[in-house]
Amino acid sequence: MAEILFYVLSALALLTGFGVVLAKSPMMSILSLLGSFFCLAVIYLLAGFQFLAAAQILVYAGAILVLFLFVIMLLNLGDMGVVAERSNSFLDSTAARLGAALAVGLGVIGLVAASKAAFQPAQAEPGKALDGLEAIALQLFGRYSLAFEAASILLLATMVAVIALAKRQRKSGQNPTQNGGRA
Amino acid sequence: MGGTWLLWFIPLLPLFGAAACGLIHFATLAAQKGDGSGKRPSALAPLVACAAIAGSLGLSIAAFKELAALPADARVIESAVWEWIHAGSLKLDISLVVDPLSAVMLLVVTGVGFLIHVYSAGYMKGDPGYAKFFAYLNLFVFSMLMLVLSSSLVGLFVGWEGVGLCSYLLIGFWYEKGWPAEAGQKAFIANRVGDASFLIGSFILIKLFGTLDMSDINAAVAGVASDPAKAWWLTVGALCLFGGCTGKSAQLPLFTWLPDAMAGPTPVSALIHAATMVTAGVYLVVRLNPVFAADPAVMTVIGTVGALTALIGGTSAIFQRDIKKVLAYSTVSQLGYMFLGLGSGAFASAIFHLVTHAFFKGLLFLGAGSVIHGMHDEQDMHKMGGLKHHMPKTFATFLAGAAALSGLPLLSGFFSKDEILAHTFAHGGFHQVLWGIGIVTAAITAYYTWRMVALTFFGKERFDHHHVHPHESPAVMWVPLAVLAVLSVFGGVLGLPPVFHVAHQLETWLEPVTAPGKALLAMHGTHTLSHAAEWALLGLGSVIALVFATLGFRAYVGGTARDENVERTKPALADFLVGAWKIDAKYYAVIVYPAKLVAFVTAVFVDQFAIDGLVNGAGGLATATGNRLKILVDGSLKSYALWIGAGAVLLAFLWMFV
Amino acid sequence: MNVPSEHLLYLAAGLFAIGVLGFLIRRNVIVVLMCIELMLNAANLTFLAASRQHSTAQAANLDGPVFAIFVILVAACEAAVGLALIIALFRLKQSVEADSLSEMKG
Amino acid sequence: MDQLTLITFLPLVGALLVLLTPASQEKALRAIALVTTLVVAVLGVQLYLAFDGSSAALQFLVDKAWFVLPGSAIPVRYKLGVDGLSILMVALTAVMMPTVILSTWGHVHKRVKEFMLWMLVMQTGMLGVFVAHDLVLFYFFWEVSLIPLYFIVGIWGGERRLYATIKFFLYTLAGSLVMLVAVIAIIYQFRTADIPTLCEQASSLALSKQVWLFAAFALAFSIKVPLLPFHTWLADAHTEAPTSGSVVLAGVLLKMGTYGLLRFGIDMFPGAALEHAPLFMALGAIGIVYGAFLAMAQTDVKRLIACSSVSHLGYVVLGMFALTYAGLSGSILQMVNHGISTGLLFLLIGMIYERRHTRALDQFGGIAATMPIFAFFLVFTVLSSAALPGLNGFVGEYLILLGAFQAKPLWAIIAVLGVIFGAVYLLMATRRVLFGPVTHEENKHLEDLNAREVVLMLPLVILAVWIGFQPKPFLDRTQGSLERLVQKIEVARGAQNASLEVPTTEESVR
Repeated sequence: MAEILFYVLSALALLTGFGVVLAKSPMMSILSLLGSFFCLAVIYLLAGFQFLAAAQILVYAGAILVLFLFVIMLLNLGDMGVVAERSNSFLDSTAARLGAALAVGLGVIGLVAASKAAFQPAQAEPGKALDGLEAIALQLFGRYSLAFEAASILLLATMVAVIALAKRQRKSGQNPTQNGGRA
Repeated sequence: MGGTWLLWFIPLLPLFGAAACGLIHFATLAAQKGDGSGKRPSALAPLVACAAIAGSLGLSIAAFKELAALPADARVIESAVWEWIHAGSLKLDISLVVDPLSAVMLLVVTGVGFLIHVYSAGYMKGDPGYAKFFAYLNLFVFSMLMLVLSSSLVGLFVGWEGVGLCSYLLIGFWYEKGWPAEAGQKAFIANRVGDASFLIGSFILIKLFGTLDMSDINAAVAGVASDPAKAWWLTVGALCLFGGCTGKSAQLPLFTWLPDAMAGPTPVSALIHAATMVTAGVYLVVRLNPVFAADPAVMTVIGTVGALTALIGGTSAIFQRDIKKVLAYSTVSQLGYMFLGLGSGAFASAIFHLVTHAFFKGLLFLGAGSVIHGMHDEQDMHKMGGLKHHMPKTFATFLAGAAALSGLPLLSGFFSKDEILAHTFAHGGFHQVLWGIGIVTAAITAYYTWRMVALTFFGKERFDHHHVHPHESPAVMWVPLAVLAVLSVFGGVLGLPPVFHVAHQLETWLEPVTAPGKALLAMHGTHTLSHAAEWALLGLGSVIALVFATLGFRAYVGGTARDENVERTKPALADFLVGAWKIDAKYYAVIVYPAKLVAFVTAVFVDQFAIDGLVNGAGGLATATGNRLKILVDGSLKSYALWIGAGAVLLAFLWMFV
Repeated sequence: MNVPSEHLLYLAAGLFAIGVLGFLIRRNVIVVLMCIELMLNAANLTFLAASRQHSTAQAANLDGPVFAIFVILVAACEAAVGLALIIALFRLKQSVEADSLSEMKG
Repeated sequence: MDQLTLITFLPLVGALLVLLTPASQEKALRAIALVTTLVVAVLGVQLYLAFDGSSAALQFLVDKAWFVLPGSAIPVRYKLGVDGLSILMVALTAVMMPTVILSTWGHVHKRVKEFMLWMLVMQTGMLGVFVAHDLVLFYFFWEVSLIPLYFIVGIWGGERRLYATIKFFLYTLAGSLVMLVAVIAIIYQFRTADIPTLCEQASSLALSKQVWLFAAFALAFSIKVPLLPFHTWLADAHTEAPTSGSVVLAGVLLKMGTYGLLRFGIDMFPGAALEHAPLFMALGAIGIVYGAFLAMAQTDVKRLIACSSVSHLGYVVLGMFALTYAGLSGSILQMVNHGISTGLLFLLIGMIYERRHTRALDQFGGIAATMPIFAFFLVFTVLSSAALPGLNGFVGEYLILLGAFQAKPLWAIIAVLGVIFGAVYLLMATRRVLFGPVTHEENKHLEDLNAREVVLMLPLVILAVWIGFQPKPFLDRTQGSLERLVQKIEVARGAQNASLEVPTTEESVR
């Protein structure tokens, strides 16, 4: 049962992934991405990573994608507005062929590498949670405490950076081009 | 002189004097800047300087007395050791040694030096660099004393270069005029050429003996010379050291700086370029006499160089119009005599001539200085004449010096010069040819000396009476002249020839120093002269001196007509002789200008064009390649990502399939 | 779930390739950013697959999940900064096309 | 804190203080830099006095774990120490910097803060190079000392400063990279980065491998020295650098090259050094004469001195690769001497440049009359540079030439020509600057040196006289290490001779 669910979800994740790339409107891309993330979350759950599955939903779907959504709406890009006028295609035709070839190449390499790995069957007990909350917490505040603290600094720096970048300079409001350049 | 540290004060007193005078000089400059009345501090300088030299002289005399009190074979006083350079097993230490040879030099340097200091107090009065002058003079005496007192060749070299430096500074003393500075530079560089040779010589000695202590070297020479493999090096080393002597003592091929050195103040010419510094080469040969005596070929080279230099110097003096140039070429010539004597193994005679030469040539230079001073800085003898009435004291003393230089019988120069010639003659073989050159030079010497006397003090007064008022110099100047005149006249008693049946005082005194060299020479045969031959040589010397002195005097007592006659009828000859056989001009054409050209070619073509061209070419290649590859960097985010991805794929393929 | 870990990796490879494809061929910078998120997810999946493989019945291997957490964190930061940059870019060029960013031209 | 860490990083602390001081407070900035360097100088002298020259061991040793090279178990340690090869360099670096900082009063007027910052950072780098005894640490300091000069020349330099900086930077960087390759190779070869251990073990390496590593190190350091064909960056860098930059460059930075040759060329690979000594002696001796000829043809005083540096450093290399005790000790002393004499020359030229704003020889003449104190110092320095006995230059040159003569008389004789040419170009330049009539109106009213300018030169002048009259204490400091080094060379020489003799014995057997 779980196996079948996994393969179905995998196929769905890949399909929605393609949707991200191929959707004309950014809005559709977002929605596809959301779908893909949900599928992945369930796959995590199936594989025994309950906490990760929750984090995936909360952080990715709940926070990051909403952020994307906000920006799209803020810039009013929902229907490709400005962008569509400038270019014939939403795809970069020159890079498209090379890019496709490259992506296929990478994909093939990934597949071959994975198939060559010759794993033993997984030892973990199916269905049992691998990432118990307590165990994860012990790891994070024990062995990885330094990285954890560094991560907090990274977050702080990100916050400062984002404010600095997105803030409108008040002084020379008349010229938006310059403004953007300095901001 | 019980305390051996006391010996160090002989050179150090003048050094302190130099430092004090230097400070006085700067104090004077500061005072001048302040209120313009800056003369007062500089008046102290001669007192300080003379006191320093007088102190040295006193200590020297004390050292001499103590030395004389010792038994003849133990006459060495050594000072405490100054540990200078230690590098592994090599220890270059310097101590001061007073032995018979250095005692003689010590007395000459401090004695004549003191007189010249006193004289300078009068001569340089009023010069803006009054105190500086004494600083340099004292520094010179310090260096010269280091040179003669040092026990080690490297210590000697300290003094050797030090006197060169002072010579440079003093020749260029009146640097504002330009050419004195150039003359100083020329002197320093010519000396440097010799010094380079000296350095190589010292390396060879270290290689052979493992030390530079000269008494150790002298003691070990006999052993080294008997080893054929080392004897060859010893010969080369001796020649290299002699190369150093040719620079310092103005011998062929490096003598050309000395005539130019007359650009310095006259007391400098007297002290450095006549009495002391230029005799350093002679001192060195005598000091290391076994090293030179080990190979007779070296001795022959020394004698030949000496004889040729004597001849070239003498002939070049004949038609000079500048009184100091005459004396300069005469000095070159007389130094040649000393080396002629050294080449025949007459070490004591060379020192004897060195001493008498210091007296009479110092006297002549100072006399010339007195004349120049009295004539308001006129040096051209054609514009003098008849000065004996105006400056009688200078005239009288000058006459004594001239008589000694020309070797008139019974004066100091007569004995010392004839002793050298006698030894050369007695040495036999090729040296008799050299003797011939020597005797010709003696004739020439007598001729130009009396030409000079005649042109300067006799005949019509050829100067402009409206502008020039010849006057006698003050006592501070003529008293030293008188002292030197007495020494020039009676200096001969130091070394009377054997025919007088009196012991040769100087030779006996120097015996402990010269014995090892003589012993080495004796291995190749000894030479003595019969009394009859000696009488004959003395007679010949007297006759030649008297005859040519008379000729020279008679030719010029009436005026300058003779010179003008020669210039008119034989311009090439006059030009050749005045230009010192055109050797200096040759150097410029063959060495100096090509060197400058090579320097220019090196800097512009080799360095800028070739080497730097290659460097910049490498840079240019990189830039050109970069320009070609620039297309790849088109600024598009996509293409960068593409390249990164392509690289990743490539690496992954390599990792997986290779 | 008894799916072999290779199959998780196959899925990861597929997602990653799709992400690369989108990154390279899309002009819209926002979509490019989304593709990066997709690639990061593929990476996460790989971590988790490895962790699952190395876990035994007795002891779970927790390096994978911890790394995944950090990746999510970095992804959040990246998205925030990236989007801020997009806003700035939009102000500057009135466009969100990647091609309009070619100031780095050598 | 231990002495060496203190002395090495104190300038960096000073730099931090400078960083925290507002740029407008120029006086305070200068004072901070001066006080820092003075304290370092005092510490340096203390270190020098406390150093025991008879021992070959590393002294004032600091040895702490630092990190392990990723992917291997090779430890990189924080290891500082001085021995006889480096003590004089450390002392020189410490003593010279106050002079350098004080000299900037006259010519650095813009962006004082940055200037002081770079100077202090550079001092830490230079001191670090001389005290580091871990290869990774050494390389780190080496690069740290390289960068500040790039800015010093590039920002405060003369007209063609960009050309000069790029040339200087690329040239030295190329050398550094070659060295980096060798550093990595040798670390992984012996699985340690500890310099003393490497020095012990590297000579056991097969000669064919030694030669390659030696060549890489030697190339890097030869560029820095700079040895003959790599010298062209020096003239440009010196000419364009501000006075203080030139002084540091000549005084200390170039010595890093010669020190490197000594430590990594000879101490680490005695066999290879022995093999290639004739080449280096030849390059040194030719460099002496070549540099002298270059100097003779220059019309820019500063460029002339830069060319003379090429000549003087030729002596250092010549003496070093004579591989005799006299040559080695002479070349170490000559490194100090060159720093003193050439540093003084650059200072003096800087002072006259500040007054006349030109360095062309034909713009001067007769300055001795208007600036007697300047003239005194210039003549003094020229004589020290021309190796007058009784001043510092002579002792070094004499030992070098003697050492070279013991090893290869031919090159010593060629180098002796440099003694002559050295006097020629130095005296020619002196005469054209100082002597003769005053031909330019501007030269008639020049201010003589002021108290600051005299004071800043005094330490170097005193050192010049001191080394000239009493070189023994300085030479004694190097004794223990040099004895060790010479012994090592003798062992290598023995091995070489043995390998040369093998075929002949085989032939005789046949």
